[in-house]
Amino acid sequence: MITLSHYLVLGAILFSLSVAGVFLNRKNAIVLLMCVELMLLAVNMNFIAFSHYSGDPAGQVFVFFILTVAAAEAAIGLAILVLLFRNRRTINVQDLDEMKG
Amino acid sequence: MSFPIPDLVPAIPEMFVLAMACTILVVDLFLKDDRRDVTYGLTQFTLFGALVLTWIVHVPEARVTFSGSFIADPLSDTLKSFIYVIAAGVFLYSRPYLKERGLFKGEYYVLGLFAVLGMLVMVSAYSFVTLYLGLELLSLCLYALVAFDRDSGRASEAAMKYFILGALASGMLLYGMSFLYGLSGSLEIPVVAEYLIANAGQFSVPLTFALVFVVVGLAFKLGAVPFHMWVPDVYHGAPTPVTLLIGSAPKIAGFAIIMRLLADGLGAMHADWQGMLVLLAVLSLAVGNLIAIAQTNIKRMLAYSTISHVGFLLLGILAGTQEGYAAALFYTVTYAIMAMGGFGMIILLSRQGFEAENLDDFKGLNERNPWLAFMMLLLMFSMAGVPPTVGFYAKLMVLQAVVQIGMTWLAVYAVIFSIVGAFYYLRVVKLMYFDKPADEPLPVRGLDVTVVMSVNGLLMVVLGIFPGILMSIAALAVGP
Amino acid sequence: MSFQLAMFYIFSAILVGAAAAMITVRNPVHAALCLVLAFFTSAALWIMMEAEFLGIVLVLVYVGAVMVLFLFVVMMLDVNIARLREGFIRFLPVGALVAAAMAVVMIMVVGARHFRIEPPAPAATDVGNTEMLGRLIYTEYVYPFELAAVILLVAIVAAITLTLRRRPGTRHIDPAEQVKVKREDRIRIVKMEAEKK
Amino acid sequence: MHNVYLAIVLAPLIGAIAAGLFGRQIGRIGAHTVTILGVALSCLLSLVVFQHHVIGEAEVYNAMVYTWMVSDGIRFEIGFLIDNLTALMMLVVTFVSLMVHVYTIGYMHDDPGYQRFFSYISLFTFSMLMLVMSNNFMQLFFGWEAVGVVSYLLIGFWFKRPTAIYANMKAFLVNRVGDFGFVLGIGAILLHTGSLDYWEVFGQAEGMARETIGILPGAEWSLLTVACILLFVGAMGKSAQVPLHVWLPDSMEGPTPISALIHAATMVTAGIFMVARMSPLFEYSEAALSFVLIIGALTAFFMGLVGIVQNDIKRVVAYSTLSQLGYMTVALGASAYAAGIFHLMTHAFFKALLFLAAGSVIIAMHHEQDIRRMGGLRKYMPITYGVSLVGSLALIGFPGFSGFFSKDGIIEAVHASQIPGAGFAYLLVLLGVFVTAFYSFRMFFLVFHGEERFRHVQHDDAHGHDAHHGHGHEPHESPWVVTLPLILLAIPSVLAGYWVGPILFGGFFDGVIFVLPEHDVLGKLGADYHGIGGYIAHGLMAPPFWLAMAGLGAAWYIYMKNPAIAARAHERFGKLYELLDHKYWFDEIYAAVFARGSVKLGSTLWRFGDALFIDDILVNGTAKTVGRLAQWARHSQTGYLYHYAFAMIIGLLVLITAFVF
Repeated sequence: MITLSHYLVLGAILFSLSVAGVFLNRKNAIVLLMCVELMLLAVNMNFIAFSHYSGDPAGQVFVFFILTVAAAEAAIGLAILVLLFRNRRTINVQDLDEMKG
Repeated sequence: MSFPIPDLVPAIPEMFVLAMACTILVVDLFLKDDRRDVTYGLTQFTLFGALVLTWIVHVPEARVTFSGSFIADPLSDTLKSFIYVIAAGVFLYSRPYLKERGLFKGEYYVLGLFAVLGMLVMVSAYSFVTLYLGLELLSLCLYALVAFDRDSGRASEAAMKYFILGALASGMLLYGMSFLYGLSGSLEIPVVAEYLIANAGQFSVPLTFALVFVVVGLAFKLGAVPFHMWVPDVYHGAPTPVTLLIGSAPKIAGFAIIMRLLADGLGAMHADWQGMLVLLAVLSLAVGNLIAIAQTNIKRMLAYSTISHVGFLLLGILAGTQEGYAAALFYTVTYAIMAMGGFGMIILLSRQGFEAENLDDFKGLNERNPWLAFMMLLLMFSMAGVPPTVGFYAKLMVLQAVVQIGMTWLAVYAVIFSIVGAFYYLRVVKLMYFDKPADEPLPVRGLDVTVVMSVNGLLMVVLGIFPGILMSIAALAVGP
Repeated sequence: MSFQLAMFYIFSAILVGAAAAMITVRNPVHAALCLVLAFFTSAALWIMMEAEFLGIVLVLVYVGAVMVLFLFVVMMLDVNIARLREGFIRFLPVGALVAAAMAVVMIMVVGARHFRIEPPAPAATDVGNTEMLGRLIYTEYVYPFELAAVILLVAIVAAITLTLRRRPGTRHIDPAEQVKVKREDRIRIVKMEAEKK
Repeated sequence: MHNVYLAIVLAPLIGAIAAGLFGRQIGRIGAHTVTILGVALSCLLSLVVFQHHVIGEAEVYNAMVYTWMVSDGIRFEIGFLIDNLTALMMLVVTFVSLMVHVYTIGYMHDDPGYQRFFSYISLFTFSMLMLVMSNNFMQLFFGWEAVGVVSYLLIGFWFKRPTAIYANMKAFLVNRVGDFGFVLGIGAILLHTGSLDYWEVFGQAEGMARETIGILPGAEWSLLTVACILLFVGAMGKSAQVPLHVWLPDSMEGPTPISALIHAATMVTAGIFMVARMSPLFEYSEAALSFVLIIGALTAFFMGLVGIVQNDIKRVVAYSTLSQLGYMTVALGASAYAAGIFHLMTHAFFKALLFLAAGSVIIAMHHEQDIRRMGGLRKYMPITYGVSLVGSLALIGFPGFSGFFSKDGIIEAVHASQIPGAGFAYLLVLLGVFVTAFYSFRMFFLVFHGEERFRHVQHDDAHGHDAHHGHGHEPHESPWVVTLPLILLAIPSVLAGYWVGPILFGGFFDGVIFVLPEHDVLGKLGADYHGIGGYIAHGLMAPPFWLAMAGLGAAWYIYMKNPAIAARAHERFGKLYELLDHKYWFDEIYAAVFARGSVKLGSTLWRFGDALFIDDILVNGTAKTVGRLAQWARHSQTGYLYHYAFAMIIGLLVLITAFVF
């Protein structure tokens, strides 16, 4: 039997992977954006699992909205990325250190 | 299938702001560059109209509508009013700066108004869905605004950092919410609260686990250590009008979601989140005040000062009493006004091709413009908490709340670090009054900006002498 | 092991593998494709949980639009792939350690007995998943729905504001101006004295 | 009378605002007219109040003016408590302030910050009056901080001098230490009594004395003792008692009128006033009284010693102020509050006089402050000379002058006191009399008598740098705006003392200052008091008088006789630097003959105690440590996105492990 726990563990693994991706990736800012997408996927997995196992559709509705927001977020994130590339000619995360201290 | 039309009246201010934002978006397309002031005027009209509407539809009782996802109560109406006023001040300060740098575009105002709308949604959120959507609406506008100066590498770097970290924090908040939903079976805050009260005293591990994620998400939005790293870089890199926007009104909205989530929704778990907030507050006070001392850029300095103020704000909240919430509300509003004045001053002193963002640019301000120097002095004194300014009073109230719950050591700790913090604020005063000015001429500013800055500065003293007004508003908003 | 459980493990394995590959592969195009794979398998898992609509939306909107946007940007920016992965190995140990610690902690919580809930019996209503969501979204969740619309609008405005460039050097012709041209704009009648021989 | 009290406070405030905000519009004359009118009105009304309360023996006035806020049943109010003590303080503050205002017209004549200066000193007067007239701790604290802020602004008035900036930072930091104690003290009182009102708190003093709190595990202290000592720490900062005295000598970087008004006559005595006002609290804590007594005695003697080695005219007077503040503190510790207040009053007059006279000398010497480069000014500045003599005699306690009555009262009171440490304190204050006389007249002789050394300096300066401007013409007496306040201050410097009977022994402070019967030393002395004549006659036979005479004589011998030797040496060698050399050698003789040990101790204490320990380790050390910590901490903000994310994850993990498991 697939229990709720199965899905939650899956979500936890995805969440950890996406978080690891954010701080392991030191070169390419675009992969950071993908990590954010992955993180939202993990969250959605949780919501759908909870929704399914409790028989309450509200969680699915929330996922619908999260997907919408994630799409909007991707658009703005990519716009910022393009802008960054135009200004700096690089999207290397290690080069984003003009401001510190 | 029949569906009753929800009661739309409580949401009239939001609807007005949305309608006006869309109108302005369209109107702006047809305006020539030299007529851009129309956009600005419409924006200010929107804020004013929303303020009026908020109080027209205001009733003393709490009203819940849209199937439990929206609430209008004294807290929301009070916080909304402060948001309108502060946003109006922000737009007013920003105009000359934007004009001088070719950034005077309709998008700034449209995105700004959408950000205001996001804050309004947050303030009135009564379910996780609306809370999240409001938060994202605000954040997305802010991400875009930070990168608004398209030719600035620093701005786009700051936007990138803000965006990635902000998304990370949103993800954590959502992850926490998913568990709260899974355990309580509802997305609505009052239902979650009921579930927790019914299960008081036997909270399972997953519940505390969810709470940690929620607290982390909120701590990031406020900028509490160790989730503060975005604050200095974003404040520094963003164009000053955007820094002004980020640094002032969203703190009020942040306070609102903390009230809704922690105080209302998770109030039964107060003992658990109190410990977490203590840790965050202790770290914020120390890190914010210490690193601020080492800064030479005033925007960064104010950013670290924000972090330390967040520490104070958290002190009020963690008390968990009505006095504590009222004190935190008082502190938040005070801080928003102070921050508006502080960043506004940077705008006032900047001119085309020159950003007055280094501490040295404030040298000898007293000789160049004694009145502005005096206003800055009041603002700095208020941030440092020197009596009789309102900042002193705000700190006092928070400390009182903390002492009342028996955490005297925390109050002493906060006092010690606010004394450390006084050093860097007074250094600005010292630079203005005792150092030789550079021979840079000051830009001439319009009457509106000067008057508002004077009001802003004098408010520090007036509210400090008559804190009763603001105090009773705060107490009323938080409730009995 | 039931068929469903087997399917779950297969999809989960692919999903985790794709996610892990996404954060480790060298080439951003490959990373994007890994993410696409992760989305596909997630969609399958969601459909197993009777969230058919969301599964389909994930494929249509995410794979079909968002990931294409990603790929588009990756290719447009044309960054030097070889340089992009330097030093990855150096930070891997500490990063992997923290990620593993995090995963362990989280699994300890979510794997607990508390969540060992059996799945409910398949819903026996005549209302499909899509219709149910539709009803909810347009009634109870109409306020969030409007907000989602505003967020999309903001995304459009922001993306255009940030990236639209009007190059001053480009030559473009405005037909309206061409139509409005009057004779006086183009022809100048000059009166000259007749030259004397 | 309600409106009169309000007018007294508000008149200087209005003046300050007018001169401060509209200084440019109303001009220099407008600025000084408006502020002087304000302070003069205050002074006049203070006289009325004095007449009303002291002579008319009116009821004590205690009323609230404005309720600032009420929180948890604690009322934060602005109110006035007017009794004999307040009336006396108001008169002293407004009178000295008025004199200083007038004097400033002459002293600051050429300064570009003229209007600003007047605004500040009027603001100061306002703050000081608020402090003095308060009927609750909140307002007391407000006044306390406000005078501190103005003082801070004024020390740094000449902000182009780096030394002035350093001095005002130092004053600010040291005062913060004191204020910290003060706030904690008020907090302790609030904690127990739940009130900030003086009378309500005083009514519960006995109860507080019985209550104990555990500061350290196992050590239960009386709450009242802790509160009193904390309050006194505040007084130590403001009234510059050892070891928080270091800011006062440096504060002389401010203009001289400020030194007279704030750093001699009024603000620094706020601590003394505060303790006297709190007498109903301090009386119940013998430990606190003993603490006060010993701190005061240490200050009185050791600061006097340091005064001997100073050469800057203002610094000599500054160290003398420290020493005299020590005397007042000693009186408080001995429960002779009336004697302390009496000395406060006489000291305000004669010390303001001395400072303003020093200022007059400084004007005449074109801002030269080194007394080794003065001398023989008697014939050029007869009025300044005369008033300085009066001031110095009053300071050393010469019979018949005001200082004699007040200081003698203190010494006798300490002698009679049974508080632990009184014997030690008696010895120190007695020796202090000798030291006082010595440094006062050393300065007096060096400035007004002997050779006109400034003429030689002129030659010395002529080559090298261009600091010789103005040395070309003779020193001359200052204008009337300067000399008039001097003369007006000289009168009370002599006459105020004759009031000794009523103030010390006549029940002047009955119902205002509270003394337990077993501490009532002044009562015991009062039994032997039979009029002014007897008092003076008694004083002529007591050791303090002879010690003072010895000090005076010593000063005369060393500084009056030596110039003759110096003159001969000058003839023999004929070179300026050798004359200076002689002078240096003479200091060595003086040290060897008279007080090698004590002077050395004095300067060593100054060097190690002040300069090394307090300045470097306590004040600068803390600032440096914090600064270094800040520099180190800012490296945590690396600028790298992945480090930021990493910090967030670590924070999340820490929270989970700390709170979930």
